[in-house]
Amino acid sequence: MSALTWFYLAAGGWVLAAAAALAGRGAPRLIHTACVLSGLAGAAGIAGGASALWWGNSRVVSAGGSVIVGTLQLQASSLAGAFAALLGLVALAIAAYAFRYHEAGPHTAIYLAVFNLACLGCLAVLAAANVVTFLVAWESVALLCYLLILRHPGRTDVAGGAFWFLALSETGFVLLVAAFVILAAKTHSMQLDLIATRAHLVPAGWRDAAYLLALTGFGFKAGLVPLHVWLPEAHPVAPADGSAFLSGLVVNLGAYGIALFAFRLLPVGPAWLGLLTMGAGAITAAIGILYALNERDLKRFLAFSTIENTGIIVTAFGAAMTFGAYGQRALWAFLLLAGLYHVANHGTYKTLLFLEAGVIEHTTGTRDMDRLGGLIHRLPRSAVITLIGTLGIAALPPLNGFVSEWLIFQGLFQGFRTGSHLVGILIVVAAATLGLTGGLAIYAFVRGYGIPFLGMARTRQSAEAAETGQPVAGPGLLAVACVALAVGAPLVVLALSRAVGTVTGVTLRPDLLPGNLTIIPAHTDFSAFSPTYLTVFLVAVTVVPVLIYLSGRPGADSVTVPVWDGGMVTFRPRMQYSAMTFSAPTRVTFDALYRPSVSMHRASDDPAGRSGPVHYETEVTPVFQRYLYTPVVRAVEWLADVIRPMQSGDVNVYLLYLFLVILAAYLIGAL
Amino acid sequence: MTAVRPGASGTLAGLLGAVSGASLSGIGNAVAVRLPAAELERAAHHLTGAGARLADLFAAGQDPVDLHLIWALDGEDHYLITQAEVTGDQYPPLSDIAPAAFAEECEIYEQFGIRPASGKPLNRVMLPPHAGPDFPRLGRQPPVPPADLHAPHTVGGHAFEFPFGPVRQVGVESLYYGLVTSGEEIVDLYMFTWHKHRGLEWRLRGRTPREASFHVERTEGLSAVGVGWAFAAAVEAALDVTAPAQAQRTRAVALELERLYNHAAATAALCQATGLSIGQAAAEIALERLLRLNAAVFGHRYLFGVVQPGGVRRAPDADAVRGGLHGAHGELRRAADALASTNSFLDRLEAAGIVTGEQARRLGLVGPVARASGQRIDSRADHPAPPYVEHRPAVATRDRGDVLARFQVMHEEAAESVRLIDDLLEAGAGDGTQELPAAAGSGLGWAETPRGEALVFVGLDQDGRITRARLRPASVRNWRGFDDACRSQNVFTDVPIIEASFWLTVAGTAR
Amino acid sequence: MTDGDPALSSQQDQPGVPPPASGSEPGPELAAGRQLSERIARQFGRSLHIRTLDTGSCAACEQEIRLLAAPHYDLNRLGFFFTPAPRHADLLMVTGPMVRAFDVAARKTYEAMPGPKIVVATGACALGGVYQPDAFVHGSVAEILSVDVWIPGCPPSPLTLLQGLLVAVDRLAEKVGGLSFAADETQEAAQ
Amino acid sequence: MALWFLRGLRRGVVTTGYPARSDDSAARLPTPPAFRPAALDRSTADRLVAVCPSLALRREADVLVFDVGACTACGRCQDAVPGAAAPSGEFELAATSRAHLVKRIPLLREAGT
Repeated sequence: MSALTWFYLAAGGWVLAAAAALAGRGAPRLIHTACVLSGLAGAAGIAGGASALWWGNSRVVSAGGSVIVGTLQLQASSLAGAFAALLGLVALAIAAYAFRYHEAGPHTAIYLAVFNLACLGCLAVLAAANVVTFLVAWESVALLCYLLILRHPGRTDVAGGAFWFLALSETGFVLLVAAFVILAAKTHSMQLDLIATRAHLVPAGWRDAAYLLALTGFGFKAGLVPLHVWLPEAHPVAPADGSAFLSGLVVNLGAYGIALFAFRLLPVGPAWLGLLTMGAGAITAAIGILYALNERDLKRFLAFSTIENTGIIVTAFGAAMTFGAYGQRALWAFLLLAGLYHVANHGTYKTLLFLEAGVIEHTTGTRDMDRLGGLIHRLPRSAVITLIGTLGIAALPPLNGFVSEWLIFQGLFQGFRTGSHLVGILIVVAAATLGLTGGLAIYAFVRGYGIPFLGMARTRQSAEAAETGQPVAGPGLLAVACVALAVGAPLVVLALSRAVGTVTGVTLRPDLLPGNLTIIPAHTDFSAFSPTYLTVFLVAVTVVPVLIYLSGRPGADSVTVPVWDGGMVTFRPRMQYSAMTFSAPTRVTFDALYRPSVSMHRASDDPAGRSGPVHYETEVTPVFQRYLYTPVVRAVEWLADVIRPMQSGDVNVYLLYLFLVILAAYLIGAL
Repeated sequence: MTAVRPGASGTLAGLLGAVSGASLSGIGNAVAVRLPAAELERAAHHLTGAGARLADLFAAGQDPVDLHLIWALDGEDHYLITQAEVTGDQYPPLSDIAPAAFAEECEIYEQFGIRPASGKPLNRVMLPPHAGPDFPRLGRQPPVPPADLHAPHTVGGHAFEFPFGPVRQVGVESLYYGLVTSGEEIVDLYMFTWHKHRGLEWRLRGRTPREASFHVERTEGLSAVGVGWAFAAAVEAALDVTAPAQAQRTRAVALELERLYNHAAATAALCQATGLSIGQAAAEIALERLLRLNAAVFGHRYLFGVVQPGGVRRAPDADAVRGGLHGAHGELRRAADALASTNSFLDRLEAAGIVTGEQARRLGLVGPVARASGQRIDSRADHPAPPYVEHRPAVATRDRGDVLARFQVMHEEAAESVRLIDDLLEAGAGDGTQELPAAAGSGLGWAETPRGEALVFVGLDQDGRITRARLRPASVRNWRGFDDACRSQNVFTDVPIIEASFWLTVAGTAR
Repeated sequence: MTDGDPALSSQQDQPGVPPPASGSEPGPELAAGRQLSERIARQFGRSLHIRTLDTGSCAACEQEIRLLAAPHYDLNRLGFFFTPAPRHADLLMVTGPMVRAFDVAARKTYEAMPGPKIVVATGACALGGVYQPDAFVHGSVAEILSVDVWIPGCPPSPLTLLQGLLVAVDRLAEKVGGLSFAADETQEAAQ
Repeated sequence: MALWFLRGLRRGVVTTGYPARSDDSAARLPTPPAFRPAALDRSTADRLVAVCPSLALRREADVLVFDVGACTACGRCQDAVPGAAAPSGEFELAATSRAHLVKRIPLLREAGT
């Protein structure tokens, strides 16, 4: 079966799932059915994506259409293949998760219907073969996600978070339309393939403008700093699977868009575009992780780490474009491959982490890390699954995050192969920034895992949390995927190299995979490694000593005594590091960025007041909201006030407006 | 020690004018004013207004309990004791007027079961949590057990408590403190010391002064002479005995030797806290030489058994002093000079553990800590007892109130001590003891220990046995400035440095 | 009096060792102490780690113990080291009359140490000299911990402490057992 | 640090030779008394016991029991009964048995009976 056929199956599955959910008005059985259908559709999506990766672009299928609206045109392109497979995986995991997570009911029915349609929309975006189809699908995804976030409209901040999302994606949409219009006008075609083949017709200035518009437009969705503010607002208020979908897929659609423009539609641009993209990515990565470090809310924390990962992906793309501009076609293709790999990894573990965050919130009733603690004893299964995801996202071997980030670094280290020293230095600087980001990411996730799961429970809820029917299948599947993406790295690289081959026309395969399980990135004389052997080795290194210890040692001569506590105290939960105190050193080191504020007052300073309560708080200034967006919002409001007088409400005036507009359009046409 | 002429004191006259029903008497060398309990509050207001320093507050007797407030009139060369009998279980809240009194209010509550009329919760400072009704006390068991100190709970997540001790570094006393930190800076700090309380004041009852002095100088081993002298002076005041002049000079020699070795030890501890082990070694060489000098001069490295009520038991070996003192002090001075030019050391001291003069005054701090905060308090100069009447010390002060200021004050004092010892030996220091009559009486004694003013109040019954002995070493006062010093913009690695610069003992405050 | 003289060390189990004043039995404890210190000497060679424990001392003993590490005495040259962590400690130096409020901490510290471990009662308070047993103090460390070595003195000078440590690891013969503290006998011995 | 290095060189070594060689600073240390049985009868023994502040002395019939472990070398006994006791000069007092620190000193007969 061709990739497109799989896509049809998936689409059908999601439509049916939506229908089933709605039909039953949220009857448990039909919810169940809906989830099963949605899962099957996801599986089909995986298959479709995989075959698209493998067999390359399919033919373009057109349906219906008219001169004005344009036609519906679909195509399974190999660039979209990776994203489609990821979409399938995410949908499958969420389907396995949702029916346990949501209590049955009409709201759930609507929610699931919206969710399945959103999946459909994403698939449409990925399969769109012409501009109109793409834009319509894109817009529908935006609206459907807006509804997803509004699952619990009653709760505080939900409306606000959803609005941040909608406002920013609409702003982005306008820019996208502009970008596409430029391309369509200059290549006289609405079809992506033709645009790609006629890209040389686009004058340089227009091409750069189109790319910048697209970068910004998709950047809103992908969460490039400073366009990222919707993520930390929308993710916490969305239901767990909703935010998992947002971070695992929707954000990656932004990356897809950028890749679409950078590699398929406008293959090789000037170097400065690449450097610009790379810089934006590097800054995004660093700032994302730095803000993640000072979040106490689990989901806001994960949202910021999503921003960081987007940054890493975009950095890879940008570096690829730079190399392309300097004619390093192998590196150009290779970094695209590495970026796509990271997309797949990030989608997997970020979905996993959001789903588990949902489990924690569900069982303990809070997302505040400083109210959790000791969950490893209460939720062992979640603890194991989350640990896998955490190791992955912290890019520690032998998990998948390490593989892709290592590949990206290997690419960036080739910076010296561009002719220009300056560019080489810039690329290395970007690599250094990613290095800092990687280190901080480990710090952040030691904190993000240690505070909630290790130590003592800080509140009664977290002390009494229990594993009763929390969904395990979904996150478990993703955990398996994380391991598979690491252990099976050579296979993944092989598949991706075929896809990249179709996109760029560069065949990486023989250089890249000489042996079966070894990868030689970028340049044969530079470096090589084998994630598979590494995994085997690391597992052996950790397990064998334990076995020796257990076997070689008689149990008798070791005694167990209580933890040394200095003599008299009994440990209390308040005597352990909390999320905010753990990250205190960063607030000191990067205070220029955080501008931390400390508020503290004591009941009284008399010796008598000493044992009285002390109020102490330290907060981090939300720089971008305060110094960038608040002014913008004010400006918009001012503008609205200014143009209100136009809205007189008199029909004749509006007719006059219409007349003037048509007149203007006519005159422009005539000139 | 000469009794002070009552009328001589302007503050006293003012007090007598301010309160009604006051009756004047002389307790040995101090002036005592007995007031009705109702007048206590007004008297406290008046005295604090007149700049008197509430040096101590304690209770004695049982039904009624007899409150003693000891006021230091630092400007007027004498102490003023205001007494009031408290019937019932409440007395006017004094710590609202003189905040320094709070710890004593807590102690009185634990020991006598009476509390200030203010509703503020009283903390556990002395007796251990397991102290039940049959636990030995000076008075009655409090109706409600005192509150345990604990970390503030409203810091949720933004700071956490760092439990430390009581078993902590090697070779230091047991002390527990809970450090509340935001990960870097110190938000709050509290400590308890009841696990070292040996019930000394309870122990001394019914003993003769001579017997008691054995335990008195083991109250705070590092100021055996200072506390021992204060006790001896109290007994002598109570019995109106005067120690021979050469014995008093011997006491002073011993006291200044004690100051020397304590300041050397504090310097060594500072170096250890700042991780400057080579400086520590230098200071410890000086310290060991000073201790050996003590052994050579008085036959004991820590000068135990030199002072006894009525006089001294040993005469200093003047040749040993002349032979060793300047060499040993030179060792210390060279070490201090080298430290003063070691930036890595000074950087840790500067602006660390600041105690403002205001804090020092409100908390009633004494000794080098207060002097480093610009408080010119030195009982050798303010309340000179022989031999300090003719051998006046120059008081060293600083204004910054940080660790460096304490370091400098200590070393100025050390030099001054050497000068005093030379003068005292010049004037002639020998042994000699007055016999103590077995008679009733009560008296106040004081001495400037290396940590500051130590106060002892003694009450004797007619056959000369102790009915109430109040021991107040300087550590009792200065620990209450420690948490403020730690909270003043310090990161928690500064705490050991601040502790070393205070150079207090837990034994002294727990006694 | 040369140190480590076997003749002296042989004197210490002389006939007619009187029954002890305090409640501790001599024979088994002595034997246990000897065996233990031999094991220590064998097992730790020239590296033994010391943890101190203050159970209500007057701070003088602590000062003397700190001076053990000072240049004049430098206990590291003999293979002794201070360690703040009882987990790493082989020897516990206990000062003070064992305040009852400190029982818990004392037991915890002792339990936190890995075996084999020696307890050294340090200073007159710890040996039952200064404080009588009462509601505040036990009056002697032996009430709570099984003591292996006793170091008298108020406070014991660093030299005495050094000798005590060496006795503890059995590298210096115990000597006091052979002394009578009756003056003129020693004078006769001298003539 | 160079400054400290030079100071150290100038300062030289101060470390004691103990236990390999004897240390003369030991001569200055306070040491527990050695009693002279020749000067001890029951009454003097009782005076000594009375004056001892640290529970180190005790009389059992005709024997003065001296607990070296409890002794603080305060010297009160030497002051109280001149000639009955003198500093023993012993500073190597550590024992592995509490019993070794308890000395029994016989008293003269004639005074008591």
